[in-house]
Formats: sequence, structure tokens, C-alpha cells
Amino acid sequence: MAIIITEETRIVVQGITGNQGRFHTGKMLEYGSKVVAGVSPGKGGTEVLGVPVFNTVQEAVKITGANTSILFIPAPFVLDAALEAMEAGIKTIVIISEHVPLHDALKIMRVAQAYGVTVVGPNTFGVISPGIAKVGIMPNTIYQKGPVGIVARSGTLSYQIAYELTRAGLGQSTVVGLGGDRVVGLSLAEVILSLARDDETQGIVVVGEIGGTAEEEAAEVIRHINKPVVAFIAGKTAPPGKRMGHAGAIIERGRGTYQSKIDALWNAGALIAEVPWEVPVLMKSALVK
Amino acid sequence: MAIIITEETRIVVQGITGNQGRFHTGKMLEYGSKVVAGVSPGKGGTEVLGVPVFNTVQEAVKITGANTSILFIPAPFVLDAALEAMEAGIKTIVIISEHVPLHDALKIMRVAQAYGVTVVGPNTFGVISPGIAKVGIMPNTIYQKGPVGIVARSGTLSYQIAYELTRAGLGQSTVVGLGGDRVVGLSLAEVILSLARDDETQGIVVVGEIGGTAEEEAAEVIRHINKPVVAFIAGKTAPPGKRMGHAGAIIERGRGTYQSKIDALWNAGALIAEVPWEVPVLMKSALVK
Amino acid sequence: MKLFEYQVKKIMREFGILVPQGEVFFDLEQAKNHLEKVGEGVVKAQVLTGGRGKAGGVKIFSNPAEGFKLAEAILKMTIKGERVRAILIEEKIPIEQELYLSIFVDGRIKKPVIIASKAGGVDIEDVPEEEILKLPVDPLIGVRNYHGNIVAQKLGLSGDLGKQLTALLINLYRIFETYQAELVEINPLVISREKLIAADGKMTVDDDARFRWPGDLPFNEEKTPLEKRAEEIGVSFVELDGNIAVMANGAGITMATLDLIAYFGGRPKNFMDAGGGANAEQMAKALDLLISTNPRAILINIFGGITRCDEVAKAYLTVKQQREITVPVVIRLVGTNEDIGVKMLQEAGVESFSSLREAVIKAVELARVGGDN
Amino acid sequence: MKLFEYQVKKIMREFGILVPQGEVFFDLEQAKNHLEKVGEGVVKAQVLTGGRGKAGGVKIFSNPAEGFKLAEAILKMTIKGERVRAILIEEKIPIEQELYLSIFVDGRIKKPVIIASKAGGVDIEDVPEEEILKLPVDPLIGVRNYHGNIVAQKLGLSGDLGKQLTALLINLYRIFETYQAELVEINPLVISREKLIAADGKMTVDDDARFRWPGDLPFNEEKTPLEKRAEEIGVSFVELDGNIAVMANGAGITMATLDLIAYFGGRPKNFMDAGGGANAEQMAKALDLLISTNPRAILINIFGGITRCDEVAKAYLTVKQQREITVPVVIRLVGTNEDIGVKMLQEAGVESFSSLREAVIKAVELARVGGDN
Repeated sequence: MAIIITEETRIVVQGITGNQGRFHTGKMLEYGSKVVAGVSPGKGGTEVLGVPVFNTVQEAVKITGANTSILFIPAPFVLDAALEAMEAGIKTIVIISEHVPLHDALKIMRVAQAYGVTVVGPNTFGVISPGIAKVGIMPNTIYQKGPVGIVARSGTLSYQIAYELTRAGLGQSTVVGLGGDRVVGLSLAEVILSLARDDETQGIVVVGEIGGTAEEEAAEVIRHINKPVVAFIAGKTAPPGKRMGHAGAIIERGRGTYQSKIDALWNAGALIAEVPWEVPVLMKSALVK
Repeated sequence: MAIIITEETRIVVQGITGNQGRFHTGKMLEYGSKVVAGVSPGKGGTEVLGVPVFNTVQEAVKITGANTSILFIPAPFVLDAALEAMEAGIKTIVIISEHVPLHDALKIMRVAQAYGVTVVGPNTFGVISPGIAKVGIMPNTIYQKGPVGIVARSGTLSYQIAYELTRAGLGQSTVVGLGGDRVVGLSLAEVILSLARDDETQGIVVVGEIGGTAEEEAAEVIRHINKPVVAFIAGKTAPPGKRMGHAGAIIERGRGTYQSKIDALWNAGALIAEVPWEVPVLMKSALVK
Repeated sequence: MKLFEYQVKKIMREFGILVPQGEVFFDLEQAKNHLEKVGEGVVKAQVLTGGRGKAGGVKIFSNPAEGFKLAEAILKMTIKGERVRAILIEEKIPIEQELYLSIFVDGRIKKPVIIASKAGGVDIEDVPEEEILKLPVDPLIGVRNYHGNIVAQKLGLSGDLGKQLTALLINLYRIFETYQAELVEINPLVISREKLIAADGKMTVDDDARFRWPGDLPFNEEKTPLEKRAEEIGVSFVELDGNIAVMANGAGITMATLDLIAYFGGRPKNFMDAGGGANAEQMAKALDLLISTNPRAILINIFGGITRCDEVAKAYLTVKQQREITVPVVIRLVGTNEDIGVKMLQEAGVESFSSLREAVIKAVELARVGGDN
Repeated sequence: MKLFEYQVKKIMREFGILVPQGEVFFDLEQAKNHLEKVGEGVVKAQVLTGGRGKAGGVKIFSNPAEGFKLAEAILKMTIKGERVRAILIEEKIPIEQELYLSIFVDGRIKKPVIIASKAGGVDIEDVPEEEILKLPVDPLIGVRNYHGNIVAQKLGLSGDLGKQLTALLINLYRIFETYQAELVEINPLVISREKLIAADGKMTVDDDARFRWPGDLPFNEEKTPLEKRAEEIGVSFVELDGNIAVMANGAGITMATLDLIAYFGGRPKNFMDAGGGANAEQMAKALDLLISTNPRAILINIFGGITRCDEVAKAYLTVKQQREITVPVVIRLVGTNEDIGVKMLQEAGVESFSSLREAVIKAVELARVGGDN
């Protein structure tokens, strides 16, 4: 079945007429994703790469049956776009945009909770269920359908790990990017739980990094699941207190360190990869057992 | 089991130190209701009629396990009190207060929906499950445990009907006052559905009035239930366009007339009482069948 | 409370919504100079009821003399029983298209709803459902740009007009929230020289939120002296055209009492809803007021909940002591402190009923005995 | 971005929160007159890092001469690597009790949380959990009176102080929302002569919401010239103390690259996160900047997603054409347009890796060859 993105996923691209929206719509179509609609106020009635463009999400949903939205929207307008999608009945929203104001993210997540909507991101590379569809901006070429679910806090590092897995002959069920911001929708623990319940997933790879306490909370979940979990955590040698590109990577107050994450995951029964190319090795040996 | 108010109901009175709060706390206690706490900011640590008073609902819930709140709060502060109750984990809120601003009621109902909270009122006489408990301001003496559920839009008229039923030997399972405002929590249709599912309820009495379209919507529900429904609708001779005491009773635009309500209910299979004392007669004959 | 068009338009102007240039006048003299100045335009009766256009309350004039004549006539009009209290003299604007737009509180879904239609300038009730957009608004989120996009789409507005619509809609919702409205309506919203202009404006504000209205809105609704007096006492009062005066406690029971009077062949003259928890003093005053309307009979129907029967008895006995009551009074008392109340009345030699049926029949009978009308 | 205490207190004052009287000075001369005037008080170093008290950055003076001496000393201080940029000279207030109060964004529950404790004036991390109230706030509802009641209760404030607390908390939340803060903190919140006074104030505002901040907040965080240059280019740059310069795309992969360099015994000198989708021109400038820091070796690790490998190759070749590159550069290219990028490099005689492992080993080796340090 895969998680989040399935055969039933019908995608509307919000901001389809922008550079990024147009480019990644093409890439998603190439991958076989069902991109059924685009939204761009004032551009309704036109087409982008054969995809019909609507003025409102409401109309897109009504006419095309879209149920999943991906946002390529300038940060200040993401709140509006996400609210519009939720009110129009969209049930999964993937927010690619970076630099979304924190307070806007709070409002989005609160409304999503009230509406029963799954939000991925902001500042995520998206979600891919190889062989089915991708709703995101990850490269099309590195994934392969298979038994390993990946959940990652950062994009490029997860590409590296997926690449290593694929090269080792371990395909993926679903790969989820949580997003690099302080407030994001799906949490590490939630995705791990979903993957644990997913029939197609046999093993789970956690791609974490220092900062925050997501990995420590995920450990509490990992303790209770029956599938092997392999974790790689970046930032072992990162200097304390330096911003490593995004806010999630601030080490503060002794929490969220490399060691506290490794300890928590190890104690919960996860296998720890010290370098990225150890991930497939550990997963293979765990799946054989 | 009864509905809304059951054996598990543990009541916190918000505004317990005011005149009304104090008076009706006494009446509820006399009736046997489990009033476990009162809330009155700044009066925490005192008691009212033996009921401990707290500064906050949060504390009252934590210490007494209250799950149901009744509000005797001046109208301008009802929004705050209701939000406080919901955030503190209260799952049923009965708002007695009149003249709650309409926009505040909108916000309360929206938050209640998000939190999964049942709201009765505003401007209601409350709910009573005879023999179990009452959360409201209805007289203690007119009810009797029995098989008839009553749902009413107005208070005193429902007292009259309950009185007639009791005198005729027909007790009540639960009596629900919806509240007389334009925006209230539970709707006529919702309560009818709950009563239809309630084991203890064998027949349902609808006490309606002109104005609005609640009875017309309720008719859609009545069509699908197996228990007899007897309806009495007030306002047959009310002059169009006159305010009959509260906003719910404005007849406008030809909708919500006596005739449209009677027709809808009759067509849905309800029995129509032309005068209040016909209600027990019709109910008795229906229950015998 | 309903607002007059001129009040609504003043508010709209303050909130950045375009309205025709215009001025309100409460008497003819004041209007005269203005009519000379503008030369041509529209005279519009200021009333709270709808349908003034059909009643001749809106007229176009093309010279000051004509304007003066129209203003004079309209100021003297009574529309659906409501006297015209002012006139709005407005510029006449060229109309390319008429649309409909409103926000109102939908009690069924418990949300504000935006109503929009291309069919403006007519009664929205007469427009077929499929030509009307009903867009619910989450009250915790309010109206945002995307609502504007959806409405603009339905109204067929694009480009600059679409942007104007979005801005206007957001402003309309600001008015709705600021004035705690139950309804704000623009009908017609006209397209005139590539601008969206509110050619008319209706608004009902929530009396219960009066303390939040910005500034002081005057009380618009006219009350009769009796209604005013009742309001002072703190009860609600409605005049009808029969001969039995009714006092009851609560809207539902009051209506049911009127129905029962009719059921038994009587005719209510007026009624008073003493609501929940009126005290003896209030009720005595209310009773005094009822007596002063010279009914053939008075029916007091109290089912005590918050209202206590002893207070009702006390009120009646107080009035009886203070003045001679020549009109027959039927008292029906049930509920809270019924025993005390009934006993108080008995001791004073006053009969009371516990059966509603019997009380109503008695009142109808007494009114009939009292005379033919 | 963190704000200085004096900025936070200015904002608090504007929002009706009581703060001690005080004035900020950026040089000693300006402070002199003020010290003469006030006679006694407190000199407080203005830095963005915590722990200035322990570092001697807060001192009491009881006469102008003492104040001057302290001000002079403090203005010259460097606290945890941060030079003192200003001093705040404040009145000394009598302290009856010290409390803790803050609002911050809790990413785990995705809500603002009010943190309150009776244990003020100390590091909140050192206060036992059970002495701390954590009260989530619904971001669609905000802070209301009842939140104040709950917090006042926990802080043991009743009567007038309880009311002050509620008002203060609501104002604090207004600041939190208005400035789009991640954190607003008052530690200690003191009770002084029956008033609640914010004796210190910390605030971190969301850079991504800069366009919403009212007025112009100055950029507070000091950057090195290299960091400033990187910011101009649009990449993020951090200086470390090793000898291998790293350029990668994305925070996670950048950190992982540093880890791998350490894993194979190398030491990163600095790193640059080119993030998502930097173009050839940006990357060429970034590379130029890296070269200018004179590392022993440069490791470029690109996994192309939005970033395209051909753009990376183009950037490298552009720089190579424009200047002599004496430092060895190891390029690892995988992902979007990998084939094109690799071919471009090959044609220019530049080797590239697809294996991350081999690339890192090579870079560490080259840095070692390049010298002892």
C-alpha cells in the first residue's frame, strides 16, 4: 500500500505557473504521478504541461477530484494557500516552500488538526512512494520500489541514503521528508508508526540530525514496533551553537545532542549506522534475520 | 443509559459564587446531581454549599475529575469561560447564560467542533436525565424517570409538556433544552438521533416553535427512526415579523412557518399535538402499538 | 438591530468600500441647498423594511425642482407601516452590471456564510439556488484572499475587478466582525466605470454585542410608548388587536398561550414575555402596564422555573392593593414555590388555576362576557 | 534573531508592561551625564548571549564615579566571545520576589507554550519539572483571561497581583504575536512595591517573518566579514578551525560530510551550505570565497536534487578559468544532470567522484599531503 502517497493520490499543484511549480510538475509527471490540476489565481482556464489550471483549489477539487496538494508558493502566502486547500477538502498537503513564518506554521498545523488533514513540511523535499508516485522535488532516478521505508529530516542526506540503499538492491516503500523547520506537520514518530503498520514496509530507516528532540521521541515509538530500524544521525562533529543551515540544527542546552539521540535510539533497539553506506549493510543483515 | 447526562456526569459550575450559580448549585445538589466543583477566579479555596471552589477550570478538572460544565457567567465573559472549559478537557458544556454575543457563539461552536466537545445552549434551561442528574435550571419537581425523551427549543413550554407527561404517568429518559439563540450547540436533529439510539428512550417528544428551520431539518431525521415521535409546535397564531421574546422566533421570508413545520413533521411520520395536553395522549397510544 | 442605508454606507466608506456620493437629510429645508448644488441624482427613502423601491421610495430626479418635489413626497411616506425617517440624496451612477454579495450568520452550520450571485438588484430569494454561491467562512480564520478568488470566479470577475472584489470582500468581513453583524448585504453591488460600487447596503447588528460596536450607533427601531415602557421594566411586550392581555414567562409558553386562546375562540390583545426570573417588583409594574391597556381580560400563565410563583402572587397582590383592578384576571400558577404562591392568593381571596386548559377557557369566557369586542 | 535587553524593554514598555527606568548608551561619554543625574543604579552589559551576570556584566553602583568606572569596564568586556555593544543604565528596584515567565513556540506540540515558575532569577533549565507550569496556547485563540488565572495560581499571585499578571500575560502574548517571536522571556519577573516588573527581558524573533515586524529592528547578530560575504552570495557559511573547506548542498548532508571528514581523520576548516537550488553564478562566487580562506583542500559534495550537477561543474570551470586554483579540489557529483556535469569536468580534465566515501578519503589525504596543519 505504501503510506501518505498511494494509488489514490490525485495531486493539485498550488503555484503551478511559477518557475519551481512548473519545473517540478514536469518532473512529477515524468515519474508517473497523477498531477490532475494546478492552481494559480487569475490563470484559470490555461494549462501547464497539459495539466489544467484553476483559479481556486475549490474548483480544482470539484472538477478533478484532487485530494493531495503540493505547494510551490512564496513563503508569505503559504498560510493562505494551505488554508484554502484544507477548506476545499484536500486531505494531504505537502509544503515545499522554505522560510514560512513560524507563526503561520502554527496556524496551519492547528487548522490541519481540526480538519483532519495530514501536513508534510514546510521546507520538505516531499514524499515518494517509488513505482507509484512522488509528491515532491526529490530526484526521480535514485529510488526503486522495495521493502524499506525512509523517514528523514533533511533532503539531500536522505537522497544519499536512498541512493546507497538502491545501489545495494534495497528498494523503498515510501520515503518521507519531514521538513527542516521548527514547526512541521508529520513528526518522526508519527511516520515511523505509519511505516510500522504498512504491509509493504519491512524495515525502517531514520535519517536524523542533531537539534530538537524528534529522534528521542521517535525512540519511544521504536521500542514498540516489530520491524528493524536503522538510524543515521548527522552532526556528530557539529560545533555547538552554530546554525547549520536551518533552525532545526541549533544545539541548545545540552538536549538534542548526537549522543543523546544515538543513546535513545540504540536503547530502543534501533541499529546505528556510523556512516551513510553502513545503512544498507545493517538493514540487509536485519531483514535476513 | 439516558443521553448527555449519565451516571458518569461530574459537574463543575462556572460562576458558582454568583447569585444564579449559587442558587442553582443548591437545586442541582438537591436533585442529586454530582456537583463536584465550582470555579470563580480569585475565590479558589472557598466552598459554596459544600462544593469546593477553584480559581481555574483546569484545577477543578485535575482535582475533582469534572467532565461536564454548566455556565452561570455574564454574557460578555461566556466565550472565555467556554474556551477555558474546553481547553481544560471538559467534554460537555451547558451554557445557561442569555444574551451571549452571536459572534462569540460562533467561535465557541467552532472550537467545540475541533475539540470534540458537546455544547448545549447558550440560553438553555439545560439537560435533565430524571433520576440520575440535572445540569440546568428546570424545576426539580415536574420530572419522573421513564421512557420518553424530550427535546425542546424553549424552556417554560417544555416544563409544561413534561408536567403533562408526568401527570399522565409517562416519565422521561432525558430532557434537553437546545437554547433559544440563533446559534446553539446541539441541534434538534442531533438530539433526536441520540434519543433514537438510546436504550432507555421509547418515544420522543419534540417541543418546537416557529422561526428557523430546525424542525424541518429534524423531520429528515425522524423519517429514518423507529421510535414514535410526537411534536408540539408553538406559534400557530403568532403575528409574522414580530419578535416573540427571542431571535429564534422571527418569522421571515415565508420559511419556518407553523404550517411548514407541521407539514414536514407530519410527512416524516411524527404525530402532531394541537394543544400541549394532547402530547401524552398521542404518546401513550403510540407506545401501546 | 437593523441599520439604515445611510448608516451602512457611512461605515462602508470608513472601511474602504466604494459607495455613491451622497448625503442624508432629516428634513426638507436642509435638503434644499443640496438639491440646488447637485442638480440631479436619486432620492432614497430611509426605512428599515425592505421593498421600498416597489413602494415608490426611490426616485430619480434631473433638476432641483423635481428633486425637491420628490424629496417632499418621500419624506411624507409610510412604507409597510414604517414612516420614512430621512432621505438619502445620492449621485446617479452608470450601471454596467448588478451583482449580489452578503455575509450572514448561518445558524444551521454555525458559521458566517458568504452569499454571492451574478443576479443582483433583485430579491435573492427569487434567484435559483444554482446561481447562488454559498461559501462558509471558518470564524477562527476569517475571510482571506482565496475566498475572494472563489467569489470573483462565481461572479465572473477577473483581472482588476477580481482584485477589487477580493479587497471589498475582506473589508466587508472586517465590518461584519467589527460591528458584530448578523448580516451585511450589498444588493446591488454594481460595476460602474470599471469600479465595484455598493449601490445599496443593509446591515443587522447583534444587540447582544452592543458593548463592542465602535462608536455610538443610535437606536434605530421605533418603539411605541407601551413597548418603551415595557423595555424600561425589563420585559418584552407586543401589541396585537384582540381583547385578552397575556402575561407569561418565556417565548415558547407565551406563543403557546396565544395559540390556546385562539384555539378556544379568544383573541389576544397584547402579550408580555416576563422571561426568566423577573422579580415581584418587575412583574407588578408589568401587570400595571397590562391593565393600563384596558383589555377585556388578563391571563397570567406562569410555569415557575427561575420565575418563582410566590413572586408572581406577591406582584399581583401588590397591584391589587395599590389600585382597583376592574378587569378580570385569570391566574395560572405551576412550578417553583407553587404551594406558597397559591396559598398567598387564596388567603387574599384570589382564585388560581393549575390547569392551563381551564385557565385559558376561563379567560376566553370572561373576555366574551365583558362585551362584544 | 535575538534582541538586546534594551530593545526588548522598549517593546515591553510600548505594550504596557512595567520595566525599570533606564537608558541605553553606546559609548562612555554619552553615559557620563546620565550617571551624574541618576547617582546610583545598575549597569548592564548588552549582549545576546546568556550568562552575562556570572561573567560580571551586571554591576550595581552607588555613586556616579563608581558608575563611570563600571560602565567603562563593562563596555570593554567580551562575554562568551561576544563583545559588549552597549550598556543599559537602570534604576535599582527593591525586589520582594523573583518569578519566571515566558512564551515560546514548542515544535513538538506545535503550539505556543506559556512557561511559568515561582523560581525566577535562575536558569529555568535548573528548576525541577514539578515547579514549572507549561500551559499550551491554542494559536487560533491566543491568550485570554483564564490563562492568566491559571498562571497566577501557579505563581501564587492573587488579588491585585493576580490581575496584574493576567494583564501582563495578555500583553506579553500581544508582543509575541506582533513581533512574530519564537521566544519572549521575563526572568526575573519581580514583585516590587506591589507591582509586577520585568527586570530582564529576552526575545527571539522569527527572521522569516521580518516583513511583519512593526518598525525597523536593526540586525543584531554580528557577522564576520566572511559570513557577510556568504550572506550576500546567498549561501550559509560557518568558520571552524581545521584545514578542509567543504561545500555541500543541504544542512543534513553538510553535517554528514563534516562527520565523515572527522571519521577519516581530517579536520574541516569551514563549510558552506549551498542549500537547495543555488545556480552556477552563486556557486562560483561561493567557491571563490572558500578558496580565499586558504584551506589545504576543498571538498565539494553535491547530491543534485534541485541543485543541478551541470551547474556545479559550470561553476567550478568558471572559477578555474578566472583564477589559478592552487588548492586541491575534490569534486563529488551525483544526482540531477550528473552525466552532463561529469562529462563537462572530464572534458576539462577534471576528475570527479560518485562515491562519497572515496571523495572524503581523497580530500582528507590531500589535506594531509598539503602540510602538517
